[in-house]
Amino acid sequence: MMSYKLSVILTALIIILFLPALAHAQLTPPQEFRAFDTPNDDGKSLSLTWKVSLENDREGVYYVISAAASADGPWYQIDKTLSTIGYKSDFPQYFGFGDDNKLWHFYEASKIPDVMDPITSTAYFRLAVTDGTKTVEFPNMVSFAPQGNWFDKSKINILIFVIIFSSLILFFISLARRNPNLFIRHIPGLDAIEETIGRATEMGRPILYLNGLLDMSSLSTIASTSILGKVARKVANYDSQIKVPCYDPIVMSVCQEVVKEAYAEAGRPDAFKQDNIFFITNDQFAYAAAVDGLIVRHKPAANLYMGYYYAESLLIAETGAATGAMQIAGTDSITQLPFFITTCDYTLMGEELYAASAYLSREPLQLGSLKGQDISKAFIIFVLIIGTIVSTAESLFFIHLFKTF
Amino acid sequence: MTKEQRFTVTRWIIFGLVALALIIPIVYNKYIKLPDTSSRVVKNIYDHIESLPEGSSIIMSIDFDPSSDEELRPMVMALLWHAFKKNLRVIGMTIWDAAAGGTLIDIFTTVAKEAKKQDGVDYAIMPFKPGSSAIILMLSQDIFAAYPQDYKKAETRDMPVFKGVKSIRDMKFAMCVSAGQAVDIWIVYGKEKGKMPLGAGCTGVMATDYYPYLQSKQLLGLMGGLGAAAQYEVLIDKRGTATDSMKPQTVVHALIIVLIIIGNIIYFINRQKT
Amino acid sequence: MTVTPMQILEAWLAVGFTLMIYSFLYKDNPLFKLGEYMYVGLTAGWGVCSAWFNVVWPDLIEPLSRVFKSYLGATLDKPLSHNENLLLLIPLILGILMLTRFSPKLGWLSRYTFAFILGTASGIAIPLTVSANLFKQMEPTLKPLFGKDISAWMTVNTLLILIGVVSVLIYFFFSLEHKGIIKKVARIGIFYMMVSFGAAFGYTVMARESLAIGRMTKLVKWAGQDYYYASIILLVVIAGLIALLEMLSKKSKPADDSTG
Amino acid sequence: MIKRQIPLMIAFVMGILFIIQFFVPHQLSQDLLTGVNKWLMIIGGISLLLGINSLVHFHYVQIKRETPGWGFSLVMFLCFGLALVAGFLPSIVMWFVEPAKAGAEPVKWLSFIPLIPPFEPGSTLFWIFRNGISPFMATMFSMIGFFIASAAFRAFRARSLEATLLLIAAVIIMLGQTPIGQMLWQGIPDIMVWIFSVPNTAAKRAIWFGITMGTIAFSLRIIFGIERAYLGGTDQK
Repeated sequence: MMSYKLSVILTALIIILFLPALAHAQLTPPQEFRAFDTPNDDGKSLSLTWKVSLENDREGVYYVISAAASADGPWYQIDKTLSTIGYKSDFPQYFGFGDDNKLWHFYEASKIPDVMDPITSTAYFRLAVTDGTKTVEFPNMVSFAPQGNWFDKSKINILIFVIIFSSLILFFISLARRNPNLFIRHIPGLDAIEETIGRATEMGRPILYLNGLLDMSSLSTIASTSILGKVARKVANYDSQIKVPCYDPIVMSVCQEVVKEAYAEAGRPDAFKQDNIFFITNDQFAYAAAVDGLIVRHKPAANLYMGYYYAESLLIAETGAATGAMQIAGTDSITQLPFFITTCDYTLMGEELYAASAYLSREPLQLGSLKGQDISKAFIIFVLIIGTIVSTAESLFFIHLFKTF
Repeated sequence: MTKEQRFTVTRWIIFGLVALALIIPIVYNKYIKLPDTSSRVVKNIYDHIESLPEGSSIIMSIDFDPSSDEELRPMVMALLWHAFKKNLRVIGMTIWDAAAGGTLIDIFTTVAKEAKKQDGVDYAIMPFKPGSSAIILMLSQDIFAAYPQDYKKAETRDMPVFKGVKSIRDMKFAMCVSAGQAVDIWIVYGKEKGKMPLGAGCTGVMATDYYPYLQSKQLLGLMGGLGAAAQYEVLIDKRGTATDSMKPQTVVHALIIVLIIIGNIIYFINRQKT
Repeated sequence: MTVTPMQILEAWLAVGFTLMIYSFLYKDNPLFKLGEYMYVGLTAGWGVCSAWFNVVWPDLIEPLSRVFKSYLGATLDKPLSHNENLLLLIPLILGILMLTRFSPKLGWLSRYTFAFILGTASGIAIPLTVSANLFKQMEPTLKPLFGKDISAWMTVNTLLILIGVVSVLIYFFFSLEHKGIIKKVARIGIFYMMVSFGAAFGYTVMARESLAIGRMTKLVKWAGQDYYYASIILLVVIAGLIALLEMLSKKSKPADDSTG
Repeated sequence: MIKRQIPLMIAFVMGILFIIQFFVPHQLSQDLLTGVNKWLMIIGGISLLLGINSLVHFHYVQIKRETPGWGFSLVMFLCFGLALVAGFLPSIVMWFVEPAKAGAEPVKWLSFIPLIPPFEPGSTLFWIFRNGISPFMATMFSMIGFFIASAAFRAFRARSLEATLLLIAAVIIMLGQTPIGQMLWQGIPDIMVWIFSVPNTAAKRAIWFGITMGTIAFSLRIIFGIERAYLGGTDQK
């Protein structure tokens, strides 16, 4: 029994050891050479595949790919690739994670517009295998016309999660329409705003509001302008002043619109001063210098920093802290959070910035979206725990699920 | 003194101290000596290079442009000097277009001149090739397929520096110094397929993102910014710009720590009073 | 190395500007204000030039005028590229709608542009944030707890990361009141965040100080004989000016500390 | 209706369009994305007029009313004008010179202006950037080196367990960054690596997850017109 096993192993060893030597003598024509449109692309490339072969795939052997614009040639060599690289399994974004992908060579022909029939946009390919001395060709040529694709299948996992989260949030928004009494916990930084405005009025000093350093196409800035609306409304009620120095002219325009409307809603449109929302310059540190000057000269009672910040955060917030102003910051810029935490009285971290306008408005639909956000986070926690268990069981399912290309 | 005045005066004192902590070590740089220390993540790289037998091949990927030069050049200079001193054979390459000319070629030729090393024999510089991850994948199979010629259009196959080397699998060490995504690409493609020990260098701010890779052993060592370069300069006993700038750094860091301690002492005294 | 007169002039300018800004560390003063206003003026001018020469002219006016020329049958020096077409009228119109804000009556038209920008930004953000933030962070979090290459220490760390992620996420729940078990878990989340913020703060010190060192090194260099002691002379001049201005302002209005 | 409904519709259509765009690899879709990004830059460029108007108006009022310190506003105008002239003059001169170039004599009295387009080395605007703007920029940036010390002194007090953790983490990292750490104890650099790879990684990831959810919810509120502060209306109708 023992010797039988041994002999099998020995035979296998001999085969493995001598196979390359045996194969060295000959090259076989590549098998099952195919051309097709590259999936998930913009229509600029074609894909070629052929079977992995034991005889050909070894050191010193190359596959030679030639292309032409018509079946009659002329043929151009477009590439010469190593026979030991380039498998379908290297491109899970096209072919998924199946095991049999290892059995296929894959080549993406991306520079084909030069060798394409200008009318039918078809390209023709030939494949040969060479070891430097001898060359063997695949008997037939293949052809295909590339197309732009309308759906990127490699992003289907992202699509699924976008749909899950969006529908959760939209569902809770619609639920809030029917049942408007939702519980939302206290966010101390936001509760402090009201008190701050009152204090500013008593001291007869203005409130300073910054929107961060990004333009209007950043969500942090949009969230910030929307918080400004709620703050301005309270400011109008208290008959206080709000100053908004801006870094971007479009943000300035939106802020003017938002504050004007807030004053109108508070029934005091005459108290709105457009000049209080002004543009400084769109240079990071010149803006910081000007805001610093503004803080020390006008000594605002409160400074509100909402939006996205870079290194200037500490320059501004530390100057504000030195004047003794009440400071509330809100940012989703993780790198600057430590500096706001150390210099401000309250800091809204990350998603609290996005929740702030909903919290301040107390509108049921807005609060509903917060509830939806919570359920989505609960879903993430669930996936994290299940995913860890499944990964521990040596399954790659979740790792593949969250793969992006 | 009112509370606000006290506050202002404290700030003046702090700013004054910081200014002194910066200026004095800059002016009297020569007279200050820092203790020779090194962190394990940096020393791992040094120890590894130190342990390599003479004539081993290593590859260095230099992936930063002139804007990060001040922070990263001293690091590469020190590493390269060490490798040359150990008589290793070094292949220089880049997967970042902007690094190819000025940075890569300049650093290699400068250090090689100083160490009296010969192009093609002791080191070689590869030209920039587009397709970052594809290039590294190819390197793990056949280095001559990726780089048939060096930057001077000389055939790489004929070079003594490549003797006995076919792919990065035959290399004893790979080091990527980058100000962008190159380290990630080297971890995913180079380490995965090449299996050689991989070290990384990056700007100080980026370093924290790579610490998890040390924990998971995908990186042998990590050099972040000038601080790491200074440590390396000490290890190879060739002190340069990084060591110089570490002196004011150390003094300022010490000052801030002392300030924090004083602040807490004052705080506890005040709390005891009330 | 010889220093050219131009380099000396540039050094004196740089030293002057540097010390004007640093005077803010003492307190707000007219020299800092002067520097600040110069800086704002120069960058605003630079910004206008940049917008015109890098965006509006090459990306809008030039291609659009070429499009119109070709419609009018004029010969062009090179054929129209595929992004030179009448679609460029859209940003032109949206830009002009922004400019209606100069008129109080038509100003509301700018809302169309706002809506365009905000809608686009929101649409781009949703799939991008899922792919770039959620997926990119999720993949490395899902690590196996045990296995043949996994030491006990790694298991502990993987668990600690998992606990941290979950507890910080719990802290952010808006519809759960922070009391009872939730309060305890959320507090653990805060601990994680505090360690993280403290570490990031401590880590950033070096990057920031290196800039200060860079500036100081230059000042020290410019204090040398080659530059006619620019740093030293200007330091004395600026300190003297500030003291003088302070004395003058104290005389004229003793009780008022605001400089306007 | 045209003041409110149409903007809401524009936001909805653009929002949905760009969610779909992400999943479409077709050339048209790629062109749409790059095109719209360019459009946004163009709109920003045109809108700069509004910003400049605001800036000029503010300082003009200062000068006209002779408010204390109006001289500073004058300096602002001078510097603003200087940069504008440096940027535009070469192009304007070239505009006039170029048509006459064919055979005509170069205009001599203009030769002191370097006819180099702005944003290229050697141009006057570039010189202004290097010697007027960048010293200010570098100095403002370096001032953080001073502020970070005073912020650390004031904020890092062991008031509570949370504040103590913040303080300890900061001090350990500062020690680990310099040779002092190792002089005190060999283990400090290892603790530093651990802090960054475990608690820091966990906290950052969770904050990112939260931001993801916040971004999705906020975007949906804009696309579906629930969040309409930018239209002025803050109330749900």
